[in-house]
Amino acid sequence: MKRDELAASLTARFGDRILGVDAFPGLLGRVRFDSTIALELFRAFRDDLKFVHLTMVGATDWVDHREVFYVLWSDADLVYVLLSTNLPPDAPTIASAVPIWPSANAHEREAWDLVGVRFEGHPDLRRIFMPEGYAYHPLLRSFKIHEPEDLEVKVRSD
Amino acid sequence: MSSASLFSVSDTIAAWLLAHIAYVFPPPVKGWLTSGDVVLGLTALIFSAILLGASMINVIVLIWWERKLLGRFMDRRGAMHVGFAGLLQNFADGLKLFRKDTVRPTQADELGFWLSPTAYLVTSLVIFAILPISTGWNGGSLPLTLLLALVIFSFAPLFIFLGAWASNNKYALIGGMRSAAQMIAYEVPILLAVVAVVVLAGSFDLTTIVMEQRNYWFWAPLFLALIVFLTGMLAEMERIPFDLPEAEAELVEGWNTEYGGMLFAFFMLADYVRYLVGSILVVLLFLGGWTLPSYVPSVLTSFPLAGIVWFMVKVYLVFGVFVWVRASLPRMRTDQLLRLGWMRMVPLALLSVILAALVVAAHCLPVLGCVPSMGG
Amino acid sequence: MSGQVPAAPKAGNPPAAPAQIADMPLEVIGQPGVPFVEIETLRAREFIPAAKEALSSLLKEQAEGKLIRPVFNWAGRNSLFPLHWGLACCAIEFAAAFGARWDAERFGVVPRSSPRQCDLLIVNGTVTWKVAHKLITLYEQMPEPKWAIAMGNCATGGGPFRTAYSVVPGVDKLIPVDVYIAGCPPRPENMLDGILRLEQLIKERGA
Amino acid sequence: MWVNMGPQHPMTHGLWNLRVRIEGEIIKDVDPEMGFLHRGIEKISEDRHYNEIITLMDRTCYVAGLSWEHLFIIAAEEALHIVPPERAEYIRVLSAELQRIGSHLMWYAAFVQDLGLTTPFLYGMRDRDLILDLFQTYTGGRLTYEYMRVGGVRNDLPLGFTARCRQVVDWLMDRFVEYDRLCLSSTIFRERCDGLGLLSAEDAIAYGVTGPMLRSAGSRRDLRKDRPYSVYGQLQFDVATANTADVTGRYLVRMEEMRQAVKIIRQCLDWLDDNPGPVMASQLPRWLGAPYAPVGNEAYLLKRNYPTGLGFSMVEEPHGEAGAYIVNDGGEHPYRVKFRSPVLINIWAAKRYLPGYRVADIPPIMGSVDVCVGECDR
Amino acid sequence: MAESGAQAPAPIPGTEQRPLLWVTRPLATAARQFAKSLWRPSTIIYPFERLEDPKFRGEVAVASGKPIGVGEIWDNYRGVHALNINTCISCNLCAFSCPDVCIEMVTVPGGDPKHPKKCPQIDYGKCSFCGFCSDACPEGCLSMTTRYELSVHKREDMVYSPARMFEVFKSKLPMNPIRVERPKNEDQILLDPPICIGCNACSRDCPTQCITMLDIPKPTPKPGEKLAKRIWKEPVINDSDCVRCGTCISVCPKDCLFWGTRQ
Repeated sequence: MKRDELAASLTARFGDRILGVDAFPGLLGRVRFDSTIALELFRAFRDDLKFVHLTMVGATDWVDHREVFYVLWSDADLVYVLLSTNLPPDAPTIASAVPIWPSANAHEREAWDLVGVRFEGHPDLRRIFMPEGYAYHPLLRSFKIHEPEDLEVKVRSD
Repeated sequence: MSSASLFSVSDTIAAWLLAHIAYVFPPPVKGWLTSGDVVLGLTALIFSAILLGASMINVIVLIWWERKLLGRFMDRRGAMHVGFAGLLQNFADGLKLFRKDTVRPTQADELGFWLSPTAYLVTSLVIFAILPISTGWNGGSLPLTLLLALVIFSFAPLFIFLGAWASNNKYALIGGMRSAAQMIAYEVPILLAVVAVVVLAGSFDLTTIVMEQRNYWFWAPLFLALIVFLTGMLAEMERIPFDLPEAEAELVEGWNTEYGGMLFAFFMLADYVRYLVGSILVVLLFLGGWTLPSYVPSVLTSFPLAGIVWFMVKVYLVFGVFVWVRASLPRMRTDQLLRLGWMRMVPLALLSVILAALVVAAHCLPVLGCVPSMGG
Repeated sequence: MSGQVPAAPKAGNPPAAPAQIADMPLEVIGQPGVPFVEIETLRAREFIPAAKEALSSLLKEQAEGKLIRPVFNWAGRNSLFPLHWGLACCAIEFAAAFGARWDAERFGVVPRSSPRQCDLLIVNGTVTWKVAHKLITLYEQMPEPKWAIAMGNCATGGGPFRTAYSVVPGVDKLIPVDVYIAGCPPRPENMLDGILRLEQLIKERGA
Repeated sequence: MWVNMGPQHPMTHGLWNLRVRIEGEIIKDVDPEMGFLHRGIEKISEDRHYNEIITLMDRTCYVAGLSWEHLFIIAAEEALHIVPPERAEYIRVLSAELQRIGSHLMWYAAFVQDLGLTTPFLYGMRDRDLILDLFQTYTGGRLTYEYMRVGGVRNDLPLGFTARCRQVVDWLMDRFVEYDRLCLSSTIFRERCDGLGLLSAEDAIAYGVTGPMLRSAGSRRDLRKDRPYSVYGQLQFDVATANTADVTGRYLVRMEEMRQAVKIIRQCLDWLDDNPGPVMASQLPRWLGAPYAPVGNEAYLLKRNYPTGLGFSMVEEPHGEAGAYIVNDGGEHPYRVKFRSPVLINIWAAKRYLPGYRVADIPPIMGSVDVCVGECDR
Repeated sequence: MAESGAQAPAPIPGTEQRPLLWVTRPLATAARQFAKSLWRPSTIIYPFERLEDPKFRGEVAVASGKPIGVGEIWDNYRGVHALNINTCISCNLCAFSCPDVCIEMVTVPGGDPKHPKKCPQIDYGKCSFCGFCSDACPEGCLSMTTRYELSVHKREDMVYSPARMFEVFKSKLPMNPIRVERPKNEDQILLDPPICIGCNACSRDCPTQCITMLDIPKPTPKPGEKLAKRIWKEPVINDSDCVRCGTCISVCPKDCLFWGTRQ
């Protein structure tokens, strides 16, 4: 499958909800889509395009939006494809991919824990790494880690 | 074979002691002190002390022996820096555990928590009183020594389960239950294997059983019974293919998870006492005890205490087999263990009983020449 | 022999003797006029704690002596059982030290899985805040006398991760540490060197 | 009844907690609890120069440090538009395959110890030390190597290394036979492992399980074949598979993978003997970090054009398929680094392959997953 | 059985060994190892024998006496640092390159009072032994040795002062023989001439003394134009001596020096 074919078939099906299919080094492409069609798009990718393997779900905190990306693998074509969508930073919510790929469970919990993206329909959206009740989402850019000097224990020999 | 026996040695010591003590007392007390009853009482005390000391030292050396052997199986050295070749390592461990604080969890049952390690150790030690080490070197010679030894040997699950329950810990409780189930299950094949020996020897007395092996050791005709007995002993001793109660990977330390300090040392000691008893039983029942085959040159059998020396050599070698098994086999699962016990070991043991009966019958057939002393 | 086993005072009786003894300073116990235990006030249930107290104080008195103390010191320093607990990278080198090439068992160092049977806590890796209270619990479950070794830089001072939001910058903020081993991770020899140094420390300071 | 197994439990081999709901001895439900070793590596990486992140990669997965370095380096080079010389690629593949053997030996040691068999633990650690000695020869570290750099590797192999490496792998080939004798030939081992932890290929794919666990179910999925990265396309090897989908199958797959790794290593050594050359790309920007000191300040930042880019790489790591996703927004530090840990997903799928078995089966099943908590929690 | 048991365990392809008589094969394997390691197991008796000893130099007798292993592994090991104070030029590059911020430059005796000599002090409680500092050292005076024993009672003892590292240097331990060659096509330090005020700060602080201030002609002001208030000198950098430590850039008050490639 080529990137053009992918773009054509997706556009034919979803119209302008597909915001673009960009080139991406080493991958089939990077599909930018509107977050409202998430579930239908996932289903199309799994059932029609045979991207059976969900490899990665992650999120990036940009200045004005939060990007959620999915990496899929097709056993038939032996390619990866990256889906990406932008969410508003104040209420980042997207439909969960767990009904499509059960493996999204842990990935989405991690994305919620670290970047604070809420996945609707996730069966068990708890924090996975940080303890329950932790107040922050550490991978947000606004969350600053300690400077090394903050923790400096001034020890000196001789 | 030396003519001295443990009883005569302690009798001599007691008489000597009492004679010297009585020297300072006026005649009536002196007469009472040197009377037979008092001497006998002191004899019993000294006898027990010697037995206890010897068995404890043996147990500790046994731990060292296992560590060194296991090290070689694993291509390493084992304890070697404390004392010569690590001989003092286990004394250090014991002293340290004695010194260590013993913590009882607040939720634990107090009486059971304290009682079970002690009782476990004591009941394990009691068996030494009736095990013959060499001619005359045993405490009591009863007609049913073997049965008594096995009965005391099988007290253990009671105390293990008590200790496990008392420590109020999930892992310990599961370990204790597994331990009880396993020990009870393996009583049957062990006893059946013993029956084969008894059929061949015609006696329940361990001394008699050993003396009956003067022509040939019983492992040759009763190889099946030996295998069954070794397997059953491994299960009774909770050693590695059958160490489910202490299965480290699933139950942290098994039934002694909550025990530390001296109580843990008691458990460890009692375990090794049981290993020692098991090895001794194997030697007594199947490997001819303190006797050696007649073709062995008499130089090797005529020095003083030769019986004990050869007996201990055999015991340590048998324990070496246990260590070898530990070094090369993984642990079984409970259901597999029970299935092995009931479906494999019991039939094998029954078969060996039949074999033993056939051997006895063969001895008694006139064609082959009846050997009356075989007890048939 | 701490307050784990408190002797419950019976109603109507004066406060039981063991409780008093537990409160007394050690120097007072055993002096003339101060009984070990008042036998009359003992009930069966109170016997074991009281006997334990008496025995332990006796032992401590004895341990003051010139003969007993070196023996126990020797025993204590030559049989250190570390807790079988792997945190991070250093745990791999910790395991390698028990492998065939270095064989830490030569020094009598045998890892045990239950903290009750251990006297050495080797913190071999990064301690996060999520696991910090479990570490403290494990350390408290170990009976006295006990020691702790901070193995590797993460345990010593957070290591490369000390700037992170989830990492305790140094385990000595949680438990007292006797020996620090530097390295990232330390070689098995380095770990053995740390254990030998701890033995030296015990020899000098006493158990 | 919910039973906690962990975080201090001999079964876990690290810091994680397996909550198990049992009825009698039968497991009804499990809930793995992770995060006890979450060290914020992705966050720290955002504050580091590219080459300085490599020091974190060694510690992310502490039994397969070089594999993770390789993973990060591929993604970083893609994001920074740097092409390494071919000799460096071969050295990286050689390192990754040696690391695969080392990691599998560590797994073997830990897994068989879970079954109560302590001897192979010693054998595995002993033979792994030989691999670590090789690493120490050319990287200078035993467990944390800091060897690969963006644009190549730190140094070339020392003289005589290839001969010594051949000697070691020849010796290891004999040891693999010994391992099989200790485990596969033992009835008790087979009874403990056969038919445990069944996970069919369909389930494995649906639950995202990768690596030896997937290949033990008959799937031939191996990124080294399917999507040849680095120079794997030029090397001859087979994909190790089994069709039992159980613990024994995973054992067989890992043993066969070690033999295939030896095959790859021999080819790499032959190539390296014949083709000397540079191991570091030229024209590297100094702000990458070591071996240059990344001296930067505002003036430096302002007067320089940085390339921007996205990097994505997937690597067949000893535990499974690891991934890295790097956003380079034109700065000295990456804007976002995201890693995919195979172990996290493999553990999480315990919800699928653990229920129905007994408590005593947990150690062999979870042992066959090959848990490395460092990369799981990151 | 598990509910996920979609595949029954099928016979495994014939590469592996089948069990023979229950457990005889593992028993025999263990016994063979026992016989092999009876005389000399592969253990190294650590405090008395060391892997870096000359007797293990050629080959490490691990694995039951069979000589295999890695010989000169020790020279390349990254252990405690050795510092040659005499050749250290206080360029700060080691501190800059440290990813763990464990190097602090401290004053050592020997410098002139205006410009105190600063040498690295390393806190081994933070150091991750990555070797970046010795790679970055332009003079080769900071290198890593094979000493690895670093256990202390007190946290403070982990800090190695320059003097202590100089002692390590004097003990003649093997140091990393594999060194990374300095890059040939590094960025250079360039000057933005209109901004420069000729203040001499860069030349004064340059650790290698490779910056010389050269006079430049003072332009004649056109009528009405005001000349900048500056000293009419400009730094000229001797590229072959420059170690690219960036000290000049950081001390420049006007930010007129920057990294770049000269066309």
